[in-house]
Amino acid sequence: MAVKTLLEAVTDGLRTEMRNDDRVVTFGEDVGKRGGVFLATAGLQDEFGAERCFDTPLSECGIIGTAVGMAVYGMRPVAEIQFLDFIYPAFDQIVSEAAKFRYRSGGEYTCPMVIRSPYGGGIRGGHYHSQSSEAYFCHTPGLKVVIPSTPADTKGLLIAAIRDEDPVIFLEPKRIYRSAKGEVPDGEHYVPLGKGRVVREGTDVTVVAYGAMVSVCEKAADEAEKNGRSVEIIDPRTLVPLDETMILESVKKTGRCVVVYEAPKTCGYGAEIAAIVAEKVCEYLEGPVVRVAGFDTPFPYTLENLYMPDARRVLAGIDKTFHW
Amino acid sequence: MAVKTLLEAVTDGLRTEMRNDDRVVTFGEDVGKRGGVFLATAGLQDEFGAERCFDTPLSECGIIGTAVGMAVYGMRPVAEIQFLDFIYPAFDQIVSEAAKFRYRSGGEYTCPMVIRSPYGGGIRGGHYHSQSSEAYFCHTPGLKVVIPSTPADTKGLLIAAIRDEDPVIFLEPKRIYRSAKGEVPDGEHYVPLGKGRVVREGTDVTVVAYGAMVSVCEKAADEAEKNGRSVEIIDPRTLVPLDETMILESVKKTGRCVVVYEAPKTCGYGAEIAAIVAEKVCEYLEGPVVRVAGFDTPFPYTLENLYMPDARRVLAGIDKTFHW
Amino acid sequence: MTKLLTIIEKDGKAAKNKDPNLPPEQLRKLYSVMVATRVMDERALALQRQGRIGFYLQSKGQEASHIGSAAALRDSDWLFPAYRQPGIMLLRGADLDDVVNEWYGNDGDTSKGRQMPVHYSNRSINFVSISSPIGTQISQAAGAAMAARIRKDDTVVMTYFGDGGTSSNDFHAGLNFAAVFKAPVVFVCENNQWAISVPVDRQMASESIAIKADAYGMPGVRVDGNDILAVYRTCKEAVDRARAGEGPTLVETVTYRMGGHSSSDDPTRYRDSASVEAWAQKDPIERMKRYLQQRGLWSEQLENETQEQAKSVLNDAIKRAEARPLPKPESLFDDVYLRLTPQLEEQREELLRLGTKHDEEEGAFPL
Amino acid sequence: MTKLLTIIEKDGKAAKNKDPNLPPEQLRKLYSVMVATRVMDERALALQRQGRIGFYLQSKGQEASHIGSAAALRDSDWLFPAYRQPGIMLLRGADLDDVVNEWYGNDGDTSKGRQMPVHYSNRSINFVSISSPIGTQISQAAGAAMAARIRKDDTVVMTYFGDGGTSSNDFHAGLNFAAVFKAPVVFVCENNQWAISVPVDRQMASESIAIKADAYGMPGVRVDGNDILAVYRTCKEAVDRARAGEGPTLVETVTYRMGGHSSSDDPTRYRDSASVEAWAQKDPIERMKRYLQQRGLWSEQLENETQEQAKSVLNDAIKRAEARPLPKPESLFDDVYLRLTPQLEEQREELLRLGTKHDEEEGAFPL
Ligand SMILES: Cc1ncc(C[n+]2csc(CCOP(=O)(O)OP(=O)(O)O)c2C)c(N)n1
Ligand SMILES: Cc1ncc(C[n+]2csc(CCOP(=O)(O)OP(=O)(O)O)c2C)c(N)n1
Ligand SMILES: [Mg+2]
Ligand SMILES: [Mg+2]
Repeated sequence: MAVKTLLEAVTDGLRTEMRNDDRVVTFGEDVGKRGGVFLATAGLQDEFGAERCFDTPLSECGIIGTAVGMAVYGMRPVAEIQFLDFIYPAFDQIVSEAAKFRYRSGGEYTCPMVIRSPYGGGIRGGHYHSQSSEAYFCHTPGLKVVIPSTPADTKGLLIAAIRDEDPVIFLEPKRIYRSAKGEVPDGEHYVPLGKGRVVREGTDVTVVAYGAMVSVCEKAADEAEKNGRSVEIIDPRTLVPLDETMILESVKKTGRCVVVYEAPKTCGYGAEIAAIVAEKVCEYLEGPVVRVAGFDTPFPYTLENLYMPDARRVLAGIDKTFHW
Repeated sequence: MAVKTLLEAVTDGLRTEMRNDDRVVTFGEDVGKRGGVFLATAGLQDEFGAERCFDTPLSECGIIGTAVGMAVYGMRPVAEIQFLDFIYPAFDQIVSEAAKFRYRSGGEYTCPMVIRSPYGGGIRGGHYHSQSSEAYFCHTPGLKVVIPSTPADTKGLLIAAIRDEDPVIFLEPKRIYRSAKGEVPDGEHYVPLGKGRVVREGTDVTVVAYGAMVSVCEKAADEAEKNGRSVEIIDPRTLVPLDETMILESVKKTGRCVVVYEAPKTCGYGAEIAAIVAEKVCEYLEGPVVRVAGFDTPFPYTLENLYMPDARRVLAGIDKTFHW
Repeated sequence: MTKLLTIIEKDGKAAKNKDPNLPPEQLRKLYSVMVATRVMDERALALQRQGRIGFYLQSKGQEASHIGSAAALRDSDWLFPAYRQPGIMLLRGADLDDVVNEWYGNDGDTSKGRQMPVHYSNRSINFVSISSPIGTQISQAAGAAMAARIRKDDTVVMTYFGDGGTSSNDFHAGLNFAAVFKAPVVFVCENNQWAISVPVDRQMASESIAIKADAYGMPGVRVDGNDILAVYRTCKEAVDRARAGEGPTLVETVTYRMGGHSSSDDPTRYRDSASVEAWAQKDPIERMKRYLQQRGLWSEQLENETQEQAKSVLNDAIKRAEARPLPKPESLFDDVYLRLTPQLEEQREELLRLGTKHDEEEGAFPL
Repeated sequence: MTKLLTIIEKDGKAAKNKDPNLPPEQLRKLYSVMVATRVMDERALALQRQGRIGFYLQSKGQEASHIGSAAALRDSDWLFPAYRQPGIMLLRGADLDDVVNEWYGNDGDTSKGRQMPVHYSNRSINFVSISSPIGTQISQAAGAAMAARIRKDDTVVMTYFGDGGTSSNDFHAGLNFAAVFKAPVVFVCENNQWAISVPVDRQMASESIAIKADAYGMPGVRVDGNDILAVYRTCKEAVDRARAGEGPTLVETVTYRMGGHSSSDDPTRYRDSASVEAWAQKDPIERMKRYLQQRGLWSEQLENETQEQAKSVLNDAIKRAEARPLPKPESLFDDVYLRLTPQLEEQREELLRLGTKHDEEEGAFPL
């Protein structure tokens, strides 16, 4: 056990699996010699050589297209997309190919690969270095979508993603790359996909959040508790497949639900959680299912802090489930 | 007034606006000489010449990238994507460029363009000629998303979309291209974006549906009424911006809501409607908000009819809002 | 203009010093596969016209192009095909039932009825699942070849696409990655002059497709796509170069799409019969036949046997396919992931609870 | 190897018969714009180091390349730039406040503080809003040029991108469309040898970038990007050809990125100083200076005036920019669409009701 940042946990997870399994290779723009723009792959080319950790030309289409070919051929590629905002040139390969290979070939050909990408706001990256587009991938059958919020989960989930037999979109909350610190088990560490985490137990209201929003919700929960409201926070960790039971059981208990996400509100992943709650446990609800999300605008630069959901907005959301 | 099919209404709308405004041009794969694979642009090259209605190379990226450039320059391009399943090579130009030009330039440069594309199942098109991915576009601020379900709305909404100052994704339910017939006003016909349509009035349950699902819901409603249940069907017509009021008022009246869509259930557009209902009128709900949707699988071929929501499944959904 | 390699001359003689001198049995095999492919294409289109299958897409006129190129590979080599190379499955000895069951999307279909006809998948012959989106297989083939190189396998990868496919994002990315990483892959572009209704001179302004190789720093070759010996020889050199670690090659086979784009297309809307007739004179099967005659390897009897054999095995396969049931309703939920997710299990139960009769479609496939 | 056009020789003389013979006042103007651009780049980076602006990205070493090319245009022509051509705004006489306000994202920023520094938009000079995604402007420029042709305007469009940008989907689509539709566009690829940490020989295996033009059937030209006369002459020919209806051209300017990729980059992680020093010897401003000296158009005094002038106007602009307020909170919701949707109105009310103080960030921009 050593204390690591979330970013270091990414590197640790990659290194661990690359040592375990020589089918694992990692690549992307600036991933090799430079070690990535965030340095998530720093040191890997030195340890594993330029055949297993390398730089690619500037084409997300090529990065993912070749990764799909490698996976179909029998390797375990881990492709990095430098910023999630830049994944769209590869969108066709992801939704039309990676996601569908197993189904369309009746299981003859599969696509076990991981696409890692830093996502979300909070680094003054403005319009094109801040977006959260997890919902696009969650709406694409055949893909799994994972978002960690702690260093330990980051390592454990990344290893699980690399070992998974299906394509996994692994999104890293870059805002807390360095601010999130915690104990990370050395060597083997496996956190199964599809299992949520109760961040803190509570009785009055359930708050569902993932990625960088978890710590924001913890701040809000501290505040709420000062006003005598006990908040249960749930981090699903895996958006697809979702650990519905954990969320539904919690809402049955609390009767209230707030969903928090950075992405634009309309059709964001939080809409899915709200819909599940409204469909499956509406009889337990004592108030509206409230969404606290990014606004339905492109991502700004100067006014970033107003765009991002913060503790104040989460608190207001919690209040709304009590008086409406 | 003449009776036209939904497909003929598309051609009529295009022809009308091309006559009105010489900034309007239309192009895409097989759009010119052949008149489109569905013949939506048949006759337009003859009438307006190859400069205003033309064939392009096989690149959706090029079709939309050049359309964006034309729009920014001051024209009114209407780009056809042959099947919505093939729009992804252009996804970057749509979500990173068309959707963001006005915002990122502080309003200096805008992108008034329309992307037309046939979408949805029901033509035995299998895996790659059947998908409904409207939710991706609805989750992208800066885009408007329109889906007609009748010939008259098709013409009126298409004309409104072409005249709109912002980029519009105009999705045509190809399953009913020829089966949907109805009176279509000649010449000028304008149906404003952002206004829904009450397909039929009812008092016991609100069913929200769009595109090819509207007629499926009408069938289901006829059945339901035999069992003495009065069904109100609402077709939002414009998914973004949504006519929330019409839906909320209806649910306040009926106390029950079923949302029907073809796309995969998880994170589909219906999740947004369910979430809005759960957030804004939950106190009026007498039952769960039920979603009847495509399954969370890629689109099949042989078993297409089992995949597509049909009247039976809608009826079951309606029942569920009564006994659960 | 990049020059065009041709070997079989009008009279059926091979241009001197160019004949790859294939052994008689291989020549006969290539010929019989071409014939069987033509027989299959004609029969399948008839089945579609009779409403017995939903869709079909022919390779008529392109038999030399796709069969001659694939013949340059070893069975252990991988293929990332498009949808217009059915002869490759016959060449590699795939089970004919695998081919025919796919048209019917029945429970014997390797892809379990998930795709439209002609989107084959056949792992037993390293024939990777075909998808509809144009070009996506190109960068995948580059990636598989990069993998083979990293793994030190001596696999060579061959991928196919059309003249229209050269405009795709994946053509650009795939050729660039393959060249930068010296991947053992051969890119075969079957230039059949049309992308549905768009002629190649509206698809691109370049003097040829082969010249596009210069943009990536790899060899580009233009070959008469109706001359199976020329195609074979060109691709054999490219395959050998790839296997020797010398990197990728772009091969342009100049041929012609003799039929409509697919069973739903009416080419008279956009092309006149003149060029079709002109190309009919260059039929690749006739061409090969004349060469065999020259070499004394062809006979009326052989011809009839080949034809009859092809028809009868196909007939039997069709009978068997039509006797098979459709995939089970619950199979709808398989293969989305290795295992069903809780959500899929729930949806599966829901469907089975409701029962699996259902309404009909209203639409029709246009192309 | 496509040969490289050079005009200004070591000693500052122009190779004979190659000098475009620009009038003295134009030469002086080009020089002063180059100097002012360098001054601006140095000062802006300093502001970033002082924490006064959040990010910056220099064009140091590429002044001849982007200023010389844009100089070949008329003011009515359109530009679809990347993020490394700041000199164009000075050349076209943009209001310096527009440039500086953008760094601060204040309420005077033409893009209202929505983008990171150096993502300028300036309609007053037909300078189209810059976006971060690499390459997207290339197909847009082709489209704008197609539009100009359809409208029968005599506008020419020029677009910029880097060596890395040649790998993008839009490079492939944009050049192909431009060639097929004979669009009046000039594609200027500033080959500065690096895409962040990736050298051009890992970006592509082709002998040059110019040769990629062959894949599209348009002329491709390679020019010394540190020689402003050579760049100007090459681009002028391309612009004239475009205006005459003869279609697009790809121009490769061979230059070097003297600084890090951006204010967040540390190039010592991936490149040695040797090549940087070698290129420092080829500084485009020094090069132009020697030419001016040869022509007797340069003087110590002119140099000082130019430098001082550039510094002082910049200083004043910075003072004004730092005095300006940030955009209003409610402006967050403007320009998503022409009008606020009901959803945006509701969200706007929500934000204003809550008040607009807020928590801080934790993260840092890496590049
Ligand atoms: C990305 C994409 N866009 C459009 C289509 C529709 N489409 C199917 S085949 C085809 C033409 C392909 O032409 P070419 O690549 O020359 O292959 P050919 O059919 O001639 O063998 C088109 C446009 C598609 N399948 N994929
Ligand atoms: C689609 C996309 N992928 C990745 C990035 C991240 N990125 C920003 S600049 C850059 C390198 C660009 O190199 P080049 O095109 O040569 O331009 P230069 O910076 O050298 O002027 C990269 C990879 C991006 N902005 N867009
Ligand atoms: Mg073709
Ligand atoms: Mg560069």
